[in-house]
Amino acid sequence: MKQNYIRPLDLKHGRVDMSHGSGGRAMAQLIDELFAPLLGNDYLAQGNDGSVMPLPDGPGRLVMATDAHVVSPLFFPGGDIGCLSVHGTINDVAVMGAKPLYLSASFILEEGFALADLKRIVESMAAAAKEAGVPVVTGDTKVVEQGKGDGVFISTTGVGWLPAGIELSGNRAAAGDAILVSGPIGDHGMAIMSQRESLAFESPIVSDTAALHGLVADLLASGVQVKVLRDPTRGGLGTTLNEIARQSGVGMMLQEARIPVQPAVAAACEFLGLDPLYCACEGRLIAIVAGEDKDKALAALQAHPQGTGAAIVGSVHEDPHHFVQMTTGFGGKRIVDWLTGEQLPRIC
Amino acid sequence: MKQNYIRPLDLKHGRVDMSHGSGGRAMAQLIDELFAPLLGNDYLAQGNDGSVMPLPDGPGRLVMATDAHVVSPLFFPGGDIGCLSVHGTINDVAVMGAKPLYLSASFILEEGFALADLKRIVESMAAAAKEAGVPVVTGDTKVVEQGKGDGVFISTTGVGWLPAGIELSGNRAAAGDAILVSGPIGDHGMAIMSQRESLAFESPIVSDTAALHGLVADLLASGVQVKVLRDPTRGGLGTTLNEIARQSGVGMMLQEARIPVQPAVAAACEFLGLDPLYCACEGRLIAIVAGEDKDKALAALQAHPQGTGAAIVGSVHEDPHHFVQMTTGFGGKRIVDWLTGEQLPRIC
Amino acid sequence: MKYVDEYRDGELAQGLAAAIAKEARPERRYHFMEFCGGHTHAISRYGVTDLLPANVRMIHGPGCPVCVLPIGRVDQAIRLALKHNVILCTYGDCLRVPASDGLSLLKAKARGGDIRMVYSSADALKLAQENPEKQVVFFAIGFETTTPPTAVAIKQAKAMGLKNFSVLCCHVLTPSAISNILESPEVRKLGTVPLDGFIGPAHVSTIIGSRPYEFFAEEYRKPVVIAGFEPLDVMQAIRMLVRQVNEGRAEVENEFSRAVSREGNLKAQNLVAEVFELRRAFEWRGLHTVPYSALRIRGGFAEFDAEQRFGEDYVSVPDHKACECGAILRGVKRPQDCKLFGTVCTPENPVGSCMVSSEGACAAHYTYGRFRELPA
Amino acid sequence: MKYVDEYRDGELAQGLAAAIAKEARPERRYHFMEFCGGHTHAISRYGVTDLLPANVRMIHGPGCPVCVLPIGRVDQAIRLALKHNVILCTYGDCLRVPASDGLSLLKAKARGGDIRMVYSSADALKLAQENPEKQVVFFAIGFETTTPPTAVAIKQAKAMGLKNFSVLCCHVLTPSAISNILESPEVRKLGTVPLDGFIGPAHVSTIIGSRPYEFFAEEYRKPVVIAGFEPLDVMQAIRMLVRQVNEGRAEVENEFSRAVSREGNLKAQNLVAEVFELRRAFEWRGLHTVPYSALRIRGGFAEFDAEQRFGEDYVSVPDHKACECGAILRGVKRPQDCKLFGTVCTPENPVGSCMVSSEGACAAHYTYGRFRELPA
Amino acid sequence: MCLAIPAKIVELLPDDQARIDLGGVRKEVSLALVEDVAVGDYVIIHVGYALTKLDPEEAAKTLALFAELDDEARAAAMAQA
Amino acid sequence: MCLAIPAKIVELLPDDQARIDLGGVRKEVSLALVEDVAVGDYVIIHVGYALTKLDPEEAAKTLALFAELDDEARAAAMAQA
Ligand code: SF4
Ligand code: SF4
Ligand SMILES: [Mg+2]
Ligand SMILES: [Mg+2]
Ligand SMILES: [Mg+2]
Ligand SMILES: [Mg+2]
Ligand SMILES: [Mg+2]
Ligand SMILES: [Mg+2]
Ligand SMILES: [Mg+2]
Ligand SMILES: [Mg+2]
Ligand SMILES: [Mg+2]
Ligand SMILES: [Mg+2]
Repeated sequence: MKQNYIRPLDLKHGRVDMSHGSGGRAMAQLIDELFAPLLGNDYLAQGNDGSVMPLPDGPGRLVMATDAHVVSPLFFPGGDIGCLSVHGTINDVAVMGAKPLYLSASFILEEGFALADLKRIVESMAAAAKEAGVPVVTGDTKVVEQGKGDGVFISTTGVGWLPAGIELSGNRAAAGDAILVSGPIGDHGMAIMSQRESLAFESPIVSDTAALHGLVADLLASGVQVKVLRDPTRGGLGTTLNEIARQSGVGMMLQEARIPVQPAVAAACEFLGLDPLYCACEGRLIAIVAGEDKDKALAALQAHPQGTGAAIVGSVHEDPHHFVQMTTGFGGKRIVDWLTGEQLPRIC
Repeated sequence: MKQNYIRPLDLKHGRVDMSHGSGGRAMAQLIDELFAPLLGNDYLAQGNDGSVMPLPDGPGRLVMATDAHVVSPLFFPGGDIGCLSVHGTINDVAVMGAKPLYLSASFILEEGFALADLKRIVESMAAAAKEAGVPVVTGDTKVVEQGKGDGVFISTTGVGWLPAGIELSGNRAAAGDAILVSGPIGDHGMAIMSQRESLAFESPIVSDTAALHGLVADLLASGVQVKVLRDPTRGGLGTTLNEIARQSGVGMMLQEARIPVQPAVAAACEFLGLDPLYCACEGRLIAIVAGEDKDKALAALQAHPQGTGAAIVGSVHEDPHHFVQMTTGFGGKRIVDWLTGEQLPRIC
Repeated sequence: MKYVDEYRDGELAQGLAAAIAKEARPERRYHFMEFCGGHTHAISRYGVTDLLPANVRMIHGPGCPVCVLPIGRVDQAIRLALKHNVILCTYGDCLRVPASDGLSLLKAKARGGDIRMVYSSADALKLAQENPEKQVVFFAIGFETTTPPTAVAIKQAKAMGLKNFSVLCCHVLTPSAISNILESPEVRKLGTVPLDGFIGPAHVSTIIGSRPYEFFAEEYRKPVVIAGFEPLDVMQAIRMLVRQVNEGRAEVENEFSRAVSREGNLKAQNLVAEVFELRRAFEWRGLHTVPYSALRIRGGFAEFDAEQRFGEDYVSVPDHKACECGAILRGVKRPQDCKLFGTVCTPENPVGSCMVSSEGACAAHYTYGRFRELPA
Repeated sequence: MKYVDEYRDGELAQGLAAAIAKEARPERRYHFMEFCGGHTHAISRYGVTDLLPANVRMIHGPGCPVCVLPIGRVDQAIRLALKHNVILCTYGDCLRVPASDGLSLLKAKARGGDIRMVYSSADALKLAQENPEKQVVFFAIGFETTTPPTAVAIKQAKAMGLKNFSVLCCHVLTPSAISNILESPEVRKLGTVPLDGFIGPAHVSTIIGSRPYEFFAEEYRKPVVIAGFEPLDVMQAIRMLVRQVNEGRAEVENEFSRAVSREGNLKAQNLVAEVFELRRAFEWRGLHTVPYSALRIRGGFAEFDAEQRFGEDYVSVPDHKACECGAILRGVKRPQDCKLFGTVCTPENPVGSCMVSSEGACAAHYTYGRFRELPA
Repeated sequence: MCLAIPAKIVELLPDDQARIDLGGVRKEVSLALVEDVAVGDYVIIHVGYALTKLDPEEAAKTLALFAELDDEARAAAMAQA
Repeated sequence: MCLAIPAKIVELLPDDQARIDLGGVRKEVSLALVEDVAVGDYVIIHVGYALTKLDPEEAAKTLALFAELDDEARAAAMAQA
């Protein structure tokens, strides 16, 4: 796999900085150079949002995915850390093609956190779990001293059931495939941004946070040859596509004009000098499907209430450099690179 | 289920304080009055360290358990947060009688944390996972700003496979059962204590942190009628037995003289005015077995290298108050109550 | 543990129990007050009550420094933490003592107060050295045992010229509390609290010696036996008290002679005298305002007196109406006589301070002994 | 978005591209420098290069405030944060600029520095009001566009009587940088940097107006077209430059007339003049020390000058030996001419400042354009 | 860094502040650097300050210039597209 | 709160400090409140300070007292156990 960063991590004197959690190349490097080699096993090496493992019994396989949620602020337009922590993990199970079954939740509470806020968060979590039909079956709670946490962190883990025959993975994209997104990008990231103390702006933007397993099930049921599914969270569409391009060893070409972006998100990006391609979604799906099936895939997505804004945004081709490129709305061409550093505050 | 706390949580003006994470009654109340009713489902209601759920296919069931690890200091005699986070979750799966299969790990890193320390921790985690034969198959990493975390928090989730026929639960203890522990108690809690800046003392105490699924497997294989298994972590033996007494609706009688405590642990407790009954273990097993099988159970535990220090420490009887009582080494009787507030610093 | 384990021996306990049972006259009742929380704790923790005959009853006294701390003192500490933003250091047990407005130091900490548990006054001093930009206040509570270490810390702070260290001094005096109980109407006039003798303090006495108790023995004709905090010490002291009662004696006897002399620790006494002086009056929980019953920091060390430095005066606050801590601390009532015991008031949500420390009568009874009242 | 979307229209772009292709004479090459990073960014972000004929080449100029910031200035800011424990506020792009000892503001933050990203100088002021116990320093960088907001903040701080707010002033002047390039041996004597004209700043010009460029057009016989930062603005400016070259003219033309006048914003100019005065000299990365090329805070506002308040003097630090930022900023080299480009130096691990901001020539080329050099 | 964007004044606020709108996003900015702005005006916003008013007539003129292509160029453009 | 415990002095340290041992646990304590202690002595430790030396002879005497039961009491004890 081609490395997109050159200087190795300084494991002697280096320190964690904010960029290591940004979803960009610095984070990928931390995983590739520290976590993966040490914990190394075939499941982790799949490099997907969820891992697929066999069970002692039967042909069905287990999918397992985990996410730590450290979003700030805890409550944001369209959601809060509670429902987000349910959606974020269900989606990582769902994009493997699995049916999400069960969730676990571990809470790290900061001393002094208001119980009323905790209650709102757990209520939201419960409602999200109920709506998704995926119960939180086990949990844990720890309390840390004030100044050693930030209100509440929630780590959720999801397990799902993957029937025989479904094989999705970030390394299955191939030349000729089409790239789709299920709706406008960047809403979640911008909903969070609008609440940042130092940036605060008023906008109609609400987070797109949602559980996607229903949409995924419909897409899979449509008979389309699906190669890769992924939710463009931290790092946004741009970084997520770069991850897939690297995993699959391919290049991609996007059409900027076809990428759906809500006007308010585009406007907020202009204000802040940001690029919607790197703004997180928490309820959007990237689907890479066989080129011949792209219209069928689009129709399947658009038929679902969560996919009405779906679009075909690009295609996959051969490229030894694994570049994700884009024809700009202006008519030129450019690279869509990995996110550098920290474009966004903590959003998931 | 009898409530051992009377005043309801103040969900309007109350705040999280350190006692809510201590493993004692305040934490039980937070779970019973906030988490459980909101997230309510039959699996969570099992009230065990891990939950048992069916799978779409076959007679085998899934066990899932999660723990947030926020131990301070991160490195302590006999271990570190890395191996602890593997053992702690494996044990919660194992005490359900299941074979632990896979782990997930979510890391919350504090900006500024030394990469060299992170590497040591992940190495230790990897070694523990390898020794236990339970791979970390998926993970997540987030970074929070300095002063909003504490070096590193690790939440792990484990899944295990529970063959048909094994039914262990905290609500299965019955009058006449015997209570065993697999070795001396309180080592982990005291190993942590000895490192606390304000208490620091020198001692030969090392944490007992270890994965117990091998010991559990041997005990189950011995043919003993096992009712309940649990690892006495936060809150120690005293609190864990109270949890089980409440779940099962029984009383217990311990023999203080039979409870194994290492001399150095006893001495450190004297110094600090603590009770070893409330000091955490991270590699000890509580086993509640049919009274008639107690010697067989003791033999099975003692035959395993992790159980050489095992002992029969008490028995279960009927008691509408669900008191855990103890005949003191001195000859009197007393209650062994739930832990109140925070006896220990963050230990798991 | 040498000098510890021998004093907890279960077999010797059986022997002592038999001796007490034999010596206690069946026709009469014996009421002894253990002054100290340390004894209360030992009695509960080891189940000593089970080894005593039914006609020997122990009454818990006011010797728990946490229990006698009035609400207003904790309020003062909380104000220092929340209003003056000091680093407030204190011994662990103080953290949960209920204060005004539903607060406690623990809850004040959850509201942002920088409140630290320390093991020693020396740790508080160290915190002051390590945090030169912050004011560090040591919330000093305790009887004569705990006062000398505070004196040492203040002297060291002065020697080091520390400008950010001070002490909220709440040190109190054992003999004043004993006098107060013996002078109380219930004991002296009404006789509603029968009191046949005292178990005298263990560690307090290592400092003040046994001599101060001689006055009580003589003046009030009450036997006093100074005893160690191990359960065999307590039983032996009970046996000695039974004997004194039986023999009509009222003397000071010293069961804890391995650590307590008649004179006490003169070096410690001198240090305390150098740094502290008597307060004219001090409010105790349960005993109200007791004259000359506590210490304050002498003028020469005024800069280390947190009350002076921050101008946070003590404001008296009445206890919860239904809380019987006061009566319990005077030996007039037992925990189970309080309507709130075990229902509204539990160790998790203590209403009164006696439910906080495991040396408090209510907490000790709740945590270790409440099975005795309940039908099986 | 009105006044935005119209200037990004792809169809109009095709028309302009065709017009440029037609007007550019095939027998000659055109070399234009876009002075501003804003233009550099627009060219890369929208792929403008793909719409230009091969004989029209754009040269990136030194108009990126992050790129021209010398290492020593970032060092100064880091010392304020780590040594003086101030809250150091700065615009986002500064955080990753490499400084001495392998540090950057981001890494200094990870080492405990209280470093905050702000959107506006007004936010820094607010932080000072909200943290009266801390010193707040605003690390002010930028050209004439960004200077007036800093002036407003300093005037407000004075009006409010703030005692904990100051500014590390690194504001620099556009005309000085242009002079410096035009006076450079490569342009003036050696002719190794062919320069047929300038695209003049968009937002800087809203403040200073178009008049300052008239000197360059006259004195150096270089055409200047002031252009907006939208891609059609850039293309139109290129077309206008091609025409001037073809017609042998060297004038100041204003493509950005919707926002730029000849005089500029007099109110802003007056505010700047009131608060700031010329520095005798200032070190720029790449251009070395340039006389009268930057501003410092006037004596009347000295208390708000962080350099004076903390006595942290500027210490010049040489760039990384192999880094070609200097030559790139002078238009002498291109990013791909640097040996470190894309190997040792990447946006994650920038060696020079041109790899930091997306307006920097190296970062823009790496992030948006490096596919052009590689075999497919 | 000289990032700035034209936005419409939708409300004048006390203390020389105004609320502006850009594609549905609203934000409070300072008018300390400009004079005589009214609701409905477009201003160029940079780091929370309006730098200057935008002249609608000049904007229209510039747009018109973009389209001012001779026939040959237009034909070339068509061929290319 | 008056929690204190006898421990053995195993090392005298500068600044009036000593290292004590209790059942294998060692800790540094202050000797500021006591005089003439030597390695091997037992002292009673409270909040990090030695309060007093422990007298081994008196300790032995007290222990002996505990066991000083007359035959009748001993018999009763046996019956009870
Ligand atoms: S039970 Fe509680 S309220 Fe009642 S006397 Fe004891 S401490 Fe006070
Ligand atoms: S690639 Fe890096 S090292 Fe080379 S000139 Fe650009 S910034 Fe400097
Ligand atoms: Mg995940
Ligand atoms: Mg996710
Ligand atoms: Mg994902
Ligand atoms: Mg747990
Ligand atoms: Mg915080
Ligand atoms: Mg668990
Ligand atoms: Mg566990
Ligand atoms: Mg457990
Ligand atoms: Mg993740
Ligand atoms: Mg910290």
